[in-house]
Amino acid sequence: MAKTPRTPGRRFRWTPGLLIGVVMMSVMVAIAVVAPLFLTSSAETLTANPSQGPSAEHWLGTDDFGRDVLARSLVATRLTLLMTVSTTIMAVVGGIAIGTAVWLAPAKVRNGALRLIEAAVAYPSLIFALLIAAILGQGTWSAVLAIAIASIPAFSRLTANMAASISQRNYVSTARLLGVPGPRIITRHLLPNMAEPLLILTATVFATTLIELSSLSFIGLGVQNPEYDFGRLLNEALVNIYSQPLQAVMPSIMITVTGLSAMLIGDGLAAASDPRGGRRHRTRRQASELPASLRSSADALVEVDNLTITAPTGKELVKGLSLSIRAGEVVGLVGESGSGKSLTAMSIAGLLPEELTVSARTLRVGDLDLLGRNDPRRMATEIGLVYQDPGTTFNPALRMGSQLTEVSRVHLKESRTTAVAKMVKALADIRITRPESRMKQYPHQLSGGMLQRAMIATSLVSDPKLIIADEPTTALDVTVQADVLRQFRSINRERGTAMLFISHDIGVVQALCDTVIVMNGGKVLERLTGADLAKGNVKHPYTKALLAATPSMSERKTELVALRSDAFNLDEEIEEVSP
Amino acid sequence: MTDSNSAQAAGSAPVLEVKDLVVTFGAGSSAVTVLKGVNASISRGQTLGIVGESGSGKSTLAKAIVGLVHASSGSILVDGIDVGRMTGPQRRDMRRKVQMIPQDPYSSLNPRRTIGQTLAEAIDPVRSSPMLHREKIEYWLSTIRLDADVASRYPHEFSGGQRQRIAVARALAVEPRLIIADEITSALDLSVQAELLNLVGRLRRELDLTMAFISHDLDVVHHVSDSIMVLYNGDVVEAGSVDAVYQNPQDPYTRKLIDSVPGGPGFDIG
Amino acid sequence: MNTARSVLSASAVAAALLLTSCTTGTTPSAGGSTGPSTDTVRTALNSDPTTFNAAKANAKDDYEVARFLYDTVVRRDADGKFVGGLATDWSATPTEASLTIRSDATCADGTAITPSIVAQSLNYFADPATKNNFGKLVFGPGQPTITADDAAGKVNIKLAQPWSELVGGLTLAQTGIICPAGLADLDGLAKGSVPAAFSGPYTLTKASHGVTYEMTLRSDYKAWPKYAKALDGVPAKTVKLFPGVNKTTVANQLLTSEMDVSDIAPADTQRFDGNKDYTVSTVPFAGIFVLFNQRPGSPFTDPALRKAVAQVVNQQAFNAAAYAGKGIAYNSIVAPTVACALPDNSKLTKEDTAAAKAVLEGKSFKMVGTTSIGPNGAGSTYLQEALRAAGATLDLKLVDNGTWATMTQTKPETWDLTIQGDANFVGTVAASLTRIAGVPTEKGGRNIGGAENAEVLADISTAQNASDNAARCAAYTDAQTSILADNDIVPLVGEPQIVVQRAGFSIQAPSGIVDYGTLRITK
Amino acid sequence: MSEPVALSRATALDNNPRSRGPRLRGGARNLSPWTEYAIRRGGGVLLSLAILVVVTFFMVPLIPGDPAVAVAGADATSEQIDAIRHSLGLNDPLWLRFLNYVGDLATGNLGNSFAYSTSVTTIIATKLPYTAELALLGITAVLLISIPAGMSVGILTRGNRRKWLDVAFGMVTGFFQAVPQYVLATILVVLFAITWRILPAAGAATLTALILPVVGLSVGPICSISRVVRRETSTVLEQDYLRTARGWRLPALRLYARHTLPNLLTTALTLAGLILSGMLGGAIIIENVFNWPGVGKEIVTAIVNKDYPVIQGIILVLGFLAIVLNLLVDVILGLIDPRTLGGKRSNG
Repeated sequence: MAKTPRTPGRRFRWTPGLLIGVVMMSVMVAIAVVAPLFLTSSAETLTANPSQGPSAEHWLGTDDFGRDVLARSLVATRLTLLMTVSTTIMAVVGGIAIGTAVWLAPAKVRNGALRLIEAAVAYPSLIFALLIAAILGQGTWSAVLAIAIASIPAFSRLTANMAASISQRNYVSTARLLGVPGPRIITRHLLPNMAEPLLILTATVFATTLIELSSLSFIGLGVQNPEYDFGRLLNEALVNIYSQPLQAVMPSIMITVTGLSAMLIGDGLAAASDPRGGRRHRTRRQASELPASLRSSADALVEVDNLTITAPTGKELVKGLSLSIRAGEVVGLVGESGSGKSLTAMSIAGLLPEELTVSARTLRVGDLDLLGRNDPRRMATEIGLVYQDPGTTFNPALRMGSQLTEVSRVHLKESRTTAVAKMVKALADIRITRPESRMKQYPHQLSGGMLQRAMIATSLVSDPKLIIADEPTTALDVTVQADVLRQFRSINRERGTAMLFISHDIGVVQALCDTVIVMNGGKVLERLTGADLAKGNVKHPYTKALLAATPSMSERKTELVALRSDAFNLDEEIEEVSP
Repeated sequence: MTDSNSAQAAGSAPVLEVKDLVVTFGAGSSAVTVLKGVNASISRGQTLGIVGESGSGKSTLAKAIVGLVHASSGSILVDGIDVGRMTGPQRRDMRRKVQMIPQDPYSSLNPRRTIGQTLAEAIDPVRSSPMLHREKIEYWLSTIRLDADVASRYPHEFSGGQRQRIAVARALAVEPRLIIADEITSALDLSVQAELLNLVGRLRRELDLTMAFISHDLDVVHHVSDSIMVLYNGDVVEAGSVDAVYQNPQDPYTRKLIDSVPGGPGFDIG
Repeated sequence: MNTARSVLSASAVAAALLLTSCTTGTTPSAGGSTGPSTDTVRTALNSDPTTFNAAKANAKDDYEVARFLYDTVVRRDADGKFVGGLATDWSATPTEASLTIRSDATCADGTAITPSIVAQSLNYFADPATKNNFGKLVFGPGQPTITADDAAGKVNIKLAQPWSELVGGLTLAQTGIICPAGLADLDGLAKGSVPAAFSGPYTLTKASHGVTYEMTLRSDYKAWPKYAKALDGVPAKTVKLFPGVNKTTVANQLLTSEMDVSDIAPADTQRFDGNKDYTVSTVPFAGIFVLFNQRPGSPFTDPALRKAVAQVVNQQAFNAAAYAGKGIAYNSIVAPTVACALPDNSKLTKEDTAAAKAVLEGKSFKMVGTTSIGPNGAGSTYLQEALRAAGATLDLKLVDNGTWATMTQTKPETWDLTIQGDANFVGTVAASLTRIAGVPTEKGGRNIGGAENAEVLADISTAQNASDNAARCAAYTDAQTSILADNDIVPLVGEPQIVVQRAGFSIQAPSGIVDYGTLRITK
Repeated sequence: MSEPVALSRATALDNNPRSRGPRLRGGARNLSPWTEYAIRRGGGVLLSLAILVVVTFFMVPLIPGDPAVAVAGADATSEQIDAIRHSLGLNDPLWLRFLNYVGDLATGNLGNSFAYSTSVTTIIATKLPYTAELALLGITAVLLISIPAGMSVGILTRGNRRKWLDVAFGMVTGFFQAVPQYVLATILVVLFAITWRILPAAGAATLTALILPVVGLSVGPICSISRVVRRETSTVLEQDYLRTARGWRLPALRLYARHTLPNLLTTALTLAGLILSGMLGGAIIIENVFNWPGVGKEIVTAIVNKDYPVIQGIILVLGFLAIVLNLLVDVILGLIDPRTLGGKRSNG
């Protein structure tokens, strides 16, 4: 089942970078506020001591007009920040206005406008700014306007992209159905949900704007006397860089620190808004000495004894689970989201997310001890894997053929030709039409059912002892699902491959599996045969409730039994953990 | 085409009538026809189940009915009025008559708006202050068995099933003539699905809802619908009352579909 | 994947090929970073020459290259003396002149340079249709009559009105003699693509816009001027000119031996101080002065205000701000080296900030300035700051040269005062005076201040008619005194042209004007 | 200069692996995706070019200053200026000049420079190779350094390992991105040319003269792209298909080079295209500091000279290059990842 991360409501995370950025920026803002109050006279009064080196009176010397270099650098902070902020605001507001207005426009206008924006983005912005600045004439505000206008295309494209992706969300189309006027859709639904990325982008725009404004000043088109910003100070200083290098030091530091702090803030905000961030990874797996709660048989192909999987938060996601699979046996794991069934399967496959901690008394497949390091070749050839969503399990950038033959070529050391020929035959065996041309196609050109069958075919190439299939039919249409299930059935019959089959669908599990294990809350609740399950011959109240909650076309139930996990003596956590 | 066999008030015009609906995307050589002349009708108080596999056009049909997709030809009549012939303000009014409950509980609610704001917007799209509509919000929350203080909370504080219930409440709050439920249970766990299906069933009885219920899950459609329509590749291959179609499917595709349902009587994987 | 890979590698190969072709195209046959071969001189130009037609040379770079390509009839020597170029001898009165042309000079294609050819070229230069800006500086007002007497080997010039500075004018690079092949193909002449047009020691052998220009020494050239003190060294076989070089970068390149001779920025002079591997010579290039708009409506029709501005100005402070203190102090509108210039600064308005403040407090003026005076227009910035200190507000528009020229020449309503740079190519008092006292721009003249000064013009006329130096200088002194007393202008300093020569290379500036014809390799 | 950085963030933000646009199954349409793509993009290119020409032509004359005055020089009389204005065709109405310009463009003629006795085509043909040389080397350096660097850091810090490396990487790249190009370039000259004398200070005369300008030009983009690549790497490493590849127990090199790299290229190349077109036009500062005879410097001079045809010509050529590059990048992306042909670029 697709799990969408729940974005808001996470606690804000302070990363070291963000902290440094905010501190540096606060210092800059403080300088901008305070410096002009105290230093303006020494920064702007002409004295008879031009172009002097550092002294007690002038720490960094004086400029060509005899003004204190340090004071000027500090006082310039205010104008620089004001200009950068104004430019950023103009670019951001303009960009947002265009980017969202484009979204409101009819499709044809929108496509044309997007093409134009794209072309404008491709255009070198410095040249564009230069032209605008030349037209507007030199000066603070024309520089601000020039850079702002030149930054608008990029920003509006990003806004349009974001608006496009958010406008695909259901709440936006619902709002349209409710008759909410366009502008209100923007203010209520689009902008609030773009706020976070927009804020990050704004920090980046701030940093680049700072540099671009100073570049314009460097070319002589920016701030004019008597005003001065970092760019103009640098422009003046670089003329004397060899005679008076100190003059350039302070503005350089100031501009770099300001830019860096904006960038760090942007990075920090991005990291804070990244749902993947903030995890700790712990990969150490220690054997547990806890007693087994349910027995597992030692002569089985797969033996899991007292498996516990712990989240970085310390929460136990799987709690002392034990199971075993005999050679040739099909074992089904059934349960709802969060029951721990996928985690169990992935820990047997050795593919758990790294931040999870695994402990078990025994965790083995054949003679492969999954608690230790194993020969990758044996892991790849002895365990076949089939995943849930065939649309995402294949690499979109690679052709099918090269992906499907990876195991053959890497681990079985087969030549490319042999591997391809073998795979083509395997595909033909599972009734995939035109197997040769399928091998040359990309995943997106194949249907989900075809991809899933190809995945099964490639997992069989090395003749594995065990296939682990994690919800392999959930993303498939019902007729295709039946097809794929037949495939699994015939593999098991013909090759005697053992299977661990995970599903949330009781109907699927009861049809395919010899043994069915019902899980909830990270624990095994009941173990029964597929036949018993089909007959409704179940004992655990949870399993019973599960059956009662399932609508069926065989019988019309007036009311389904609403199944509440808290009715059973289990952990009632509904939090989803994606493997 | 679909005629309910239940004992409904005779003579009342169908709430929804779809006639020869064709929807084509793109133009020229790259044109793809997604719906190829679909006919359907739903009478007041009835629920039509629409089943089909991916690519069958069932979601496009839903979007066409609510007006998110333009019909290439054919007509869609709501309360006997052709939606396609309407002009600006009329159409906006019409839009509110048909409401859709979307599939994904996580993207169906704006994460930055409280439940109260979301419902208030459904009640009045322009003046949408929750304060103005407090009573109504409380009423609709009570119909989906949520407390009134829920109105000040944000979507992320709710589970998937609860969100889907809120989405139902939002659709109801518009007091539409017709509700289109597009795969509303497909993202939910069994237990939550049961709860939602029960809610829908109860509301149908209590509020006399008219619904189109779209799903790929034949079990679910069977559970909620009065009549059913099977779409395959843009065509209606079979339509009729639920019992008739499930027990005695006429079209080979319908048969195959029903036989593919795990746990069903015809299911066999050898 | 295969297609993708092959396309990627193909484009990489294409890029590599493009790169090699670029680099091989620019790698010089000789040199590299190991230093110059001894027969090549590398120097910088401000920007690309706009034309290779000497008669239409406007910009500094134009006439710098013209020096290599075209010979003038007369040349300057040290101490304001003249020395023969194409002419071996000459005689001049205020109204006419006669030049004896040497017989051994040839054009680059071997054509002998006869008096007819010289006269034809000078006639082309003087023709109003040629539309050059220098004709009047050379021949004075009115159209001259120029005739040749091939038999006598003479060219005769008759002036329309008395003009005593003809000989000086004929040293200008713009009067360089263009051979007939050039006059027959004016387009080619402008592009520099007619080698036979050249009369000077070099021909243009490579012109790559914005990249490099190459001059090659003619093997048959003999018409070198005979300076009183012969020049050391030998002329370079090849001269490479790099246009558009940032001045600070030039200084870097001189220090890293990537450049041999070049102008540098004043601020960079101290990098060469005390370095025996470099010779630095400074000459005044252009007079810099404050110029007032004296048209009706401008506040500076009021002499008191002009005086107050003059009282604010401090030459040293301006010098420090604009030219790192390397500017040459001016006593008048012209450089002290110009004949008849005022000998001391006694005629300048004395600095008196207190008095100025009383007049200027609270006043507000519009100023237009060019970014080319001082680094980033620091010259104008100085004036703005100085007036600000005196309580006046100066609304300064700092613009590039082209915009400055447009504003000052065609939009007098947009400015009250400006800082003018006055390059006095002929080195006469009259050349500078006519700029500020002559016909205003709106009447077709070149006086941007708009104050037509009949008194000064009369003085100039007197000077031009004068037959002896003393009388001429008396008239000029009178004129200079008058404009300074009126504060029509406020002299600041002379913009220095600072030429750095790496050991082994030299260039001369006879009479204070850098002459690229004197470039020599001395090692 | 700005876009790469701004975009970098967006690509990270826009990344929504679950949202896939409508896809067409193989064989569902008559035309090959490439033909369709060519038709769709061709129209876009023509539209962009048309707008570029119109906007450029009418914007440039808004620059203050009279070209005739600028050409005439300081000592020209108004009569001379009028004559020049006439000969430059500046007395004609703007629409007529536009028609003439478009007519000339159709024959590949960009007009003649006002200031110099040469055609705009010659000027651009002389100078563009220098800029292109710098830009191509620059972008090569950027790709060769930033992709491995970003990937390595992304891999080393996966799953929040080595926090210190993440912080250090952010600080170092952020720092070099925040140093203005002219300051960096000046420092390079002071150190390598003036103090240590190991590289030329300026000029385009020798191969070694390329080194400093290329470094000055590419340090910023290297930092910005390696940050993007680092971010993208950690996104790709979380994808289902990488779990699939891990399930096949592929060796590390194969896992990262074959299964991770191609998925980063979409973003990296898109940005590289933008940076390359930015470098073609935006190398003004580097060209200034290193006296590199490129088009950026030419356009600054042309603005001072009010040389309309040169300004228009350079802007047009750079715009044309930008559009072509954009297209080229998309075509390369189409070869690497055919999904992008569908009209939606996966990274937006």
